[in-house]
Amino acid sequence: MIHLLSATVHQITPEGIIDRYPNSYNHFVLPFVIGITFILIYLFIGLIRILYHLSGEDRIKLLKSLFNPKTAWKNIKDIFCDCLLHTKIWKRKPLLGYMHSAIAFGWFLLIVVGHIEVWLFAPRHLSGLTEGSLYYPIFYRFFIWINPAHETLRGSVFFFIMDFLLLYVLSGIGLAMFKRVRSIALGMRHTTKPSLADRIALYCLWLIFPLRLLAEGFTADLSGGGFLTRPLNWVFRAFFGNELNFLPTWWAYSICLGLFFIAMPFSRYMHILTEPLLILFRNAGLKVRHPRKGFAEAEIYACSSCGLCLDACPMNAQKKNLKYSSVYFIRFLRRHNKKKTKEIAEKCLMCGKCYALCPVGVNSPAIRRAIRETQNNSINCNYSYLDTYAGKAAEVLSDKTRGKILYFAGCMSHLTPKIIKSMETILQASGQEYEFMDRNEGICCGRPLMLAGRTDAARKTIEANTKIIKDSGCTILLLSCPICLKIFKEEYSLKGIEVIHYTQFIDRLIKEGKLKVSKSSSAIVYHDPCELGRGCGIYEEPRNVLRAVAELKKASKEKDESICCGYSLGTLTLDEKDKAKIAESSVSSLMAEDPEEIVTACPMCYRAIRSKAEVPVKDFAEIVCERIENNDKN
Amino acid sequence: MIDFGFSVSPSSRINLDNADKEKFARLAIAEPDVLKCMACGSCTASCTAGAFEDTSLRRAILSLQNGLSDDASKLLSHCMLCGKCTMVCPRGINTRHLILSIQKIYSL
Amino acid sequence: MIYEGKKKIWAEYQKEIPEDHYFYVRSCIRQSFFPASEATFLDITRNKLGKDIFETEHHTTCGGIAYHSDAIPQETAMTIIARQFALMHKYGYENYVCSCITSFGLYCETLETWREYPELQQKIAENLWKTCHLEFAKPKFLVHASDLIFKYRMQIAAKSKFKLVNKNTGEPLRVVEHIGCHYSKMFPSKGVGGAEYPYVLVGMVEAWGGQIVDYPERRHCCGFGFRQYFIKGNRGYSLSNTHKKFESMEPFKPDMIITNCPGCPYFLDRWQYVIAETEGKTYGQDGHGIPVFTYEEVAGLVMGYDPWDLGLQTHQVSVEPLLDKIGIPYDPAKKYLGKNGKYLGEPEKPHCLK
Amino acid sequence: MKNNILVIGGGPAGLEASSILSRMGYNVILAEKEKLLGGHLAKWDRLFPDQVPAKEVLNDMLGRMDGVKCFTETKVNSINLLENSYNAMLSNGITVLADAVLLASGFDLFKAEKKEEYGYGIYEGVLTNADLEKAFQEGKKSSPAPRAIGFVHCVGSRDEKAGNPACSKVCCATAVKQAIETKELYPEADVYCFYMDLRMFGRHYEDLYLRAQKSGIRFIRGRVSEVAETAEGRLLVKAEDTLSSKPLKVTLDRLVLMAGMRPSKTGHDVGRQLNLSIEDDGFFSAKDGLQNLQKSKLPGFFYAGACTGPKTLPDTLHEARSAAMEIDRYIKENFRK
Repeated sequence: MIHLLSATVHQITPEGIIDRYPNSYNHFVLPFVIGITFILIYLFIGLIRILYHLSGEDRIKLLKSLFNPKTAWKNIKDIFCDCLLHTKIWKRKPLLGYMHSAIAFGWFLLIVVGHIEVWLFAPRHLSGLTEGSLYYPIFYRFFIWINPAHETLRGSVFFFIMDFLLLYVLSGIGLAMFKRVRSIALGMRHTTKPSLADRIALYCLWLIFPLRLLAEGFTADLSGGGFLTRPLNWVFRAFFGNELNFLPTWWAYSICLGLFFIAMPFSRYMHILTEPLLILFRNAGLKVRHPRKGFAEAEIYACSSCGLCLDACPMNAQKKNLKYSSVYFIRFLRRHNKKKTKEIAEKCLMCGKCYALCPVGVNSPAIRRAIRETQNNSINCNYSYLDTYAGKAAEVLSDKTRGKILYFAGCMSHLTPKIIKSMETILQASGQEYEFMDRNEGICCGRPLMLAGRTDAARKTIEANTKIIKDSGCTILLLSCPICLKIFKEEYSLKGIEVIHYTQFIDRLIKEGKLKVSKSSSAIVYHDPCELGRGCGIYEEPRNVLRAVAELKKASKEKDESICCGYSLGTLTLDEKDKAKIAESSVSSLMAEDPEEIVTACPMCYRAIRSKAEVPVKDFAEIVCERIENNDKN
Repeated sequence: MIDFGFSVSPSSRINLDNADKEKFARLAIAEPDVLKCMACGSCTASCTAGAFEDTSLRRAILSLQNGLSDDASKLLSHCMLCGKCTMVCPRGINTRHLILSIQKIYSL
Repeated sequence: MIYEGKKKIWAEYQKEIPEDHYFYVRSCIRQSFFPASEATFLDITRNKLGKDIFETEHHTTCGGIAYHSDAIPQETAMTIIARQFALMHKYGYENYVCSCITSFGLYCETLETWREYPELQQKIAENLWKTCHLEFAKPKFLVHASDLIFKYRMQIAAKSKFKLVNKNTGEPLRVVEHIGCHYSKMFPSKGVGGAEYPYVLVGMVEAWGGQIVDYPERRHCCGFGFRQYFIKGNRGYSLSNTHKKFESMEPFKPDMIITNCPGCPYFLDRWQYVIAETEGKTYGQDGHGIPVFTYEEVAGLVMGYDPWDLGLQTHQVSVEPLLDKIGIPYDPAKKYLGKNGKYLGEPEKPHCLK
Repeated sequence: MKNNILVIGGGPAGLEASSILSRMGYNVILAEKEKLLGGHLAKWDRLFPDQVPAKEVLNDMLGRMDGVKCFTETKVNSINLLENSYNAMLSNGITVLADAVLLASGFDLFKAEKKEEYGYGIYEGVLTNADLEKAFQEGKKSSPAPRAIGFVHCVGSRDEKAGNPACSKVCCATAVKQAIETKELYPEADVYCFYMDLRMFGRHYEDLYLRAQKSGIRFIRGRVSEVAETAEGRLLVKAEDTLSSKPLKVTLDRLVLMAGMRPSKTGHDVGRQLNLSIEDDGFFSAKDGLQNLQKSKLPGFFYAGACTGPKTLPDTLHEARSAAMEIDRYIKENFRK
């Protein structure tokens, strides 16, 4: 049968471009058609499900965002940059970025250019299902017959472009295969262990493009071809003679595509299709409300299981704890394994590095918090005392604080009196008028409760603190603890009051000339606290100040790649030994350039790093304090 | 019944035979650190909520061991989970998870 | 329970109790609550056993109740005691036997204090001379009346008509013994058998055929505690003590309780009614209480005294089931007749305690 | 001519000192009142903090005893100081003329029955630390397994009424060790330790405590006040949980009393004859408590081990070794000029 078909092909030489088959159909397209139909239906149902699980409020938000030109433009830009070009990966690991963009963008262009080609040369095959528009552009080179004599320049350009794109994709695939063998070469220390569906999809993906090359190479003498396919055709002819039996390669190509699409929903490759949705959701300002449904579902399927979070996760200080990384967390979520997801959700330090480095931007800390919320939000508490205290405290502060700075040290800073003392010295030296909000006692900011998933309880502490701060009449709320800062910025509504971290504040004092500091020659390194850096995006202000007081060295991982000190309040179940290991790895990163001192700007980090570092560890305010030039001298 | 103007007063004695050991065992599985407390009192001394209300993890643990779970719940009901006790505990007890675990297991 | 172990301890707390010639002083409370007990003591020792027990109407209270209620200072109490001792000396006796445990404890305490602080003794002697013109003296031997009955327990057993045995089963009766706190808890060496396992009542019960039950709260106070009872606001505390003891002895199913203190039999007996009334709980069989006796009453019963002559009709907890158990005959019709045969009237029967 | 040295007591101190002195070339005569050498060590099963079998330690010591003349079941009937040597008459009829004497009479365990309220010898379930070690040695396991077991620290220690206001030093660690071993033997049982202060002063001791806690042993700060028997024949134990300021009771099947260290009677018998000074606590008084722990006020008369107060086994062995050196120095200075 196959032989007969190929024989007939050679008997007639067409005039111009004609269909080799009157119906433009061959059985080999079936696997592809089944696959693409399956995935389209699956996607449709999935989309409906996710939208259904969104809250009404969120659905309206989403709808509005789609018609808002600003967000619409951002959506397009993000989808283009994140889903196709993978600029985020490019920035950190160029080779890995090239690999991803080659496969994604290359494939995308192959589809787009392929369709344009069909639209230009055989437009009727795009007009309706009857003419095979579902599969025709994919297998165009099989169904078309072009007499080389009638080849136009326009046609040749497409031949070239298509072959070039195929080569582009193949280069990506080549790298991907190499990565499987030697991941470190592409800058990854840890890679994920693929599941069965992952493997099927992966091998299909690997095979699709080489098979396409083979198939198009076989038919290049009939359909025409570019710099890749045509020489390949000559080679085949040289080896196999004129009687080319090319149908099996087209079958294989179609089967791989079909299998890939069928395996897709069960594999990591679902991210290709989900990521755009996630981008829309994110740009619409939606938040994770349920740990598995709605937005979370979009996040879960958007995870590409690339494993970049394995290298990012501070848990990788011990191999046994790698299992708590986001990629596995998401995998267990996908499988509805409640026991495992709960365990991982509670273990996580919530340092946010996986989120910061995730090429897709899966906010797994938010999902972890949502899981904790289901566990812990219903715990009863008795916070009636907060109101009583807030009332009293507000009364005490209200007169004397009007128009001044209100300094809130927070719970933890009371275990590091150095920070408080240094802050007061700085405030006094720079002539600032301030009141101390929690000198003797105070209410927790609510961040620890929030991190533990006790949202309702956190709201109560937020309410009480808000009353004190608002009633005080202060204009600036000065914080020395980044844990507090994060929640004050995110969850408090303090209109008219500037919430500022002491790193920012001191930077401003120096810039405004209110605080004079001298520079010493000692080499220091700065540890970015998670809540301050990744949490609030404050990286430069502390560095500005530190450069003014000492020689600032670099850590091997810093800014948004900074390694958590291990003692984060984010974790609920990580034990002391594991915390200590993480602290060690954090310190070893800080010691990359042999600094003489380590500086940080968080009471938790301060205590954690101090317990492991062999060089002196100082708080940010403390080191500034040491370098204050006495104003009286001038 | 005659009202004599006085009656048998309840005993303040702890009866360990009546302590719910099964529940405590569940707690020890959820957070084994509960067994490590050496009653130094650092947690109580540093407690943020303790400035306002009677709050003590040490005594809560003790109350649970003594089968007085209501007392324990009361002693933790004001906790804001701030984590100071985790920082100061010399035995490295994961106090926040312990508190959450107590609150969950003994609220049933 | 290793009985040999207890015997070892008893062997360490031997107390010298002279056989005869005693100066006897009564107890304020017992004279009122259990007058028949003291009468029985004198009858048994003098008439049945032929001992020389001297008594004088000139003796007074020892001052113990006032002392323990903080109503009089120690020196006053000591002077009262010195007068008692002086009376003994005046009548030519060296051995002092008292009916009351509070007194016994206070005598021990006073003698010990005088030994430790001779100057105080000197002062008391002077007080005594100033107030009473009596010559100061100290007893050679101080014993409690229960020590004496303990001493004579075998003589009493030899003359007994009944044994502390259940006549239906032949099993010894299960007896709870309760000694007054001030008998040996303050000075273990002054009591027969010490404080931890006092032997004074155990010895009697064993000699008379009964079996002692050791229950966890056996050391506990009956709850009298002076102030705890005298002030109504504290009475719940007194009651709770008794309640605790009964809760503890309940699983051992005792047939009876024997005591050697004025307050204990009273409170162990009367509080059973209050507990029944307020808590709805009784500790004996079939809604009965557990009968509580003084050691003289028990001695009287085994020697065949008429129960009504022993004053058992004044008990709150009815004693008849126990009398039936032992097989002691009694005439129910005579229960509420006085010594002169006149009808005394009957108390109202509580519905909660049979 | 070899100098004679008399060692009184064949426990760890006596054995260790004898073997060293013998190797130094002295003629060592050791008198032990018991049938077997080893003292209390021979009656112990395992040793804190690492649970080393006592038998191994003892066998090591006994293996070095060649050359020492050991008389067991032998007491010192009389001893007196001659001009510069000691004349001792042993109960086996032998007279020893010794140039130096080492008293290594150790300690007696506090007689637990003296704490009447604990009911030792009265209630079946009440036993002492030594009884428990004996049971461990014999490999006895009760059936049915006890449901609850308590350990009382400071029995006859830190107790003026019991005649000993001082700490016996080893009981806390022993109690924790025994509690762990008991818990290992009966994993289902509730194990309680009643302590006043936990004196886990030595290296690894705190680890032992933590291990005990982690295995679920409950530490109750409070001295047991009294013990009674329930109707089922179990033990009703009362104490105050001083950490919660509440009285407490619990029903147990076994109560192990950590009998403390009291001066040995044998030691006193020797000391009396030589008029050696004894302190208020009943233990011998060393020449001074810092530099001359091994010396007595008499020339040529030395101490090692628990005769000068409660000691751990390593303490005792160190003292035995330094006593041997002190004796050697004394002999060299006085007899070999």
